[in-house]
Amino acid sequence: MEYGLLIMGAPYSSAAPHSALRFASAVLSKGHRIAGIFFYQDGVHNASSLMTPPQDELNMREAWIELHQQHNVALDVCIAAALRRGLMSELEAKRHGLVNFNIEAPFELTGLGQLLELQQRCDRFMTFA
Amino acid sequence: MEYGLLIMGAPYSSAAPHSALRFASAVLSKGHRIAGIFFYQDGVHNASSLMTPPQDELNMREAWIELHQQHNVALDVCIAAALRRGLMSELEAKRHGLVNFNIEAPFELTGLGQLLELQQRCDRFMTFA
Amino acid sequence: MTRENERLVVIRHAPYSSNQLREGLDVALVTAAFGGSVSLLFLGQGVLALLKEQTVGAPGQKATLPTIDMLEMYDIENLLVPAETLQAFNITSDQLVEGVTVIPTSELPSLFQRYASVLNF
Amino acid sequence: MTRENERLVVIRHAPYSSNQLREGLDVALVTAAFGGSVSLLFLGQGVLALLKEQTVGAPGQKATLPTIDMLEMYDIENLLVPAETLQAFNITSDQLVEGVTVIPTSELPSLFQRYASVLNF
Amino acid sequence: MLHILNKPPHSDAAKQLLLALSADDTVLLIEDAVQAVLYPDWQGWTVSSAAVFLLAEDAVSRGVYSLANVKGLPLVEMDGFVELTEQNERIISWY
Amino acid sequence: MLHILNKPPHSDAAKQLLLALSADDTVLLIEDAVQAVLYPDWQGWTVSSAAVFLLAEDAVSRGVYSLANVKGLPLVEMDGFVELTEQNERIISWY
Repeated sequence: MEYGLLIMGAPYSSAAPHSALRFASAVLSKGHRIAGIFFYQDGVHNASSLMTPPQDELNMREAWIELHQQHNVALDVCIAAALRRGLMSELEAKRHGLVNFNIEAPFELTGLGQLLELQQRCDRFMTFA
Repeated sequence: MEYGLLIMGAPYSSAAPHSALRFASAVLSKGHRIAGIFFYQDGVHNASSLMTPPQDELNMREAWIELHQQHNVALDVCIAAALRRGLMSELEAKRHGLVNFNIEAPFELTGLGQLLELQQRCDRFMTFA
Repeated sequence: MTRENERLVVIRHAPYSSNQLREGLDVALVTAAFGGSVSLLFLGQGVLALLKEQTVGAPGQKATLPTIDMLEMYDIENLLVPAETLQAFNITSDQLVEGVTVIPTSELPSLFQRYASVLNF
Repeated sequence: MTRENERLVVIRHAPYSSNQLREGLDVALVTAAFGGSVSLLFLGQGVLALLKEQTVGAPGQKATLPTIDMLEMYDIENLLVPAETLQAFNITSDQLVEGVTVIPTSELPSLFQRYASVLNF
Repeated sequence: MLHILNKPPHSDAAKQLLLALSADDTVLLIEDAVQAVLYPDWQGWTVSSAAVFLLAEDAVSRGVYSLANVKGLPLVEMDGFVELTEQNERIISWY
Repeated sequence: MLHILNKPPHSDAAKQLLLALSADDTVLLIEDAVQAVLYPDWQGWTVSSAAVFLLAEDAVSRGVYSLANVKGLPLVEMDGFVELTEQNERIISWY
């Protein structure tokens, strides 16, 4: 089956990303596919390339990237929720006259339409918040 | 009197920064001083120089900087809470082999000792979370 | 009990205290903008978004009420509140904005069964 | 009712579900590391940090119990829980880690009056 | 002592505040705590002789200001908030 | 329909879930919701004929696993969580 996930909690502040990651691994190892993960609300912080947890804690961003690399899972980040919270790609940074940025591929900034499309396309759609 | 504030909520996700900012303005206009503001837990997001809210919403980081410039309020950010959540200064970025950064002066990364010191030094110490 | 080809967006958080309410409403607005049909259900703290006496918040705080007023322009006319929520908050329906439908609490289970897509905010 | 030159750190959030508990304990540990005297009060959800059967969480999730065990090394020996919290959670004191003092709920107001510095997490 | 509550009147935070309250303490309700206006029988209005105030601008933004006025509940402006902190050496936030 | 609850059993989210529950729905308790093990009289255990499961690894990390076992409550591993989502076309999270 095709799964889609909506994640709305930030790493280190919410258990939602941890639960979602564990669930995603279990889904994939049962032979299902994950079409995409959409990061919304405080979930956009999962994409921060400046996230630097202590050595004995999981780097959540790296875990998502591994999921993308091994299973081709799309990692979409809501652009409006991201900009407000201080997360932007190089392109958006330029557009706003900023030098620094903290969203990089495979994370993609996108609109809410992508979330609706993901929900419609998947056999199963789940929220972790 | 000398006030110290502890802020533990993120802008746009919590009302705490708004309440703290309004309170700070009122305190200052009554002739008191604010010795320092300490940003901890999700409050560290207040310092993000990449924060880009829509035009009709307050840019909370700029509001804190204005407070600093006009009233010499120290803006301290807990370094451990910040790094974990993807907030770092140029110095910390270099230390971690990263190019980008999103904490700049007048915000300063510092340790929890600074929080304890602030609480002891002030006549009034308040938490907004 | 047919599954309507409609989205149900559930609003469960209060205005101002977080962005959850606003970003939930945004999903409803985008659904409508893409031509989809959407109903809004207000549960618990979410009902506070419907109090008609709300005004703009403190300086720099964006109010919720203008977004609620905007729903009609997007043809989102199905604003539902269960009677239980009003009772729990001691709110009467005349304290709410125009166009809210109070539904019997006992209809909530069938309401959730009826929609193909439900998003809880 | 003297105001002890001590800090009271109040832990009110559950382990794992947020970082609030961990970052609250960090403040207690740093207070002690700087030579200050600190007491910990566990209220509501915070009491769950004291359940002795807690183990490490899912892969990558850091457990809270090792930090609780560390408190003693920092000479933080005053771990307080009001009886009301235990009752509310149906928890008995033998389910908790060693060294917790159960205090009568009626003593909470005077406890808060006693400390010069209180930090609520 | 001044207690500041910013969560709804039936939240865990509110219950904990009520357990910690001394008779001569003061309580200020801000943000979501102004919902207490909707509950005439909220324990905080009666549990002790503590004075309970509401932050006016939060009552306004959340649509309960006129109800608070009708009920004669004590509202303070932001200046009054500052005065409460001047009068109380120690301030505890419940969130 | 599968309902996933991750907040404590007396939270607003839990109350809302119980109002929305149909008799043949399934409930999975994860994260903070595993605290329901501590409350034998929680409404969720009795309110309908809905099946209620606990996520084992969250019960373990939060120290209520052995109690859940003693009480004979239905625990599922992460594989079982996936199976519940296979069996239910629609999944609603309460948080």
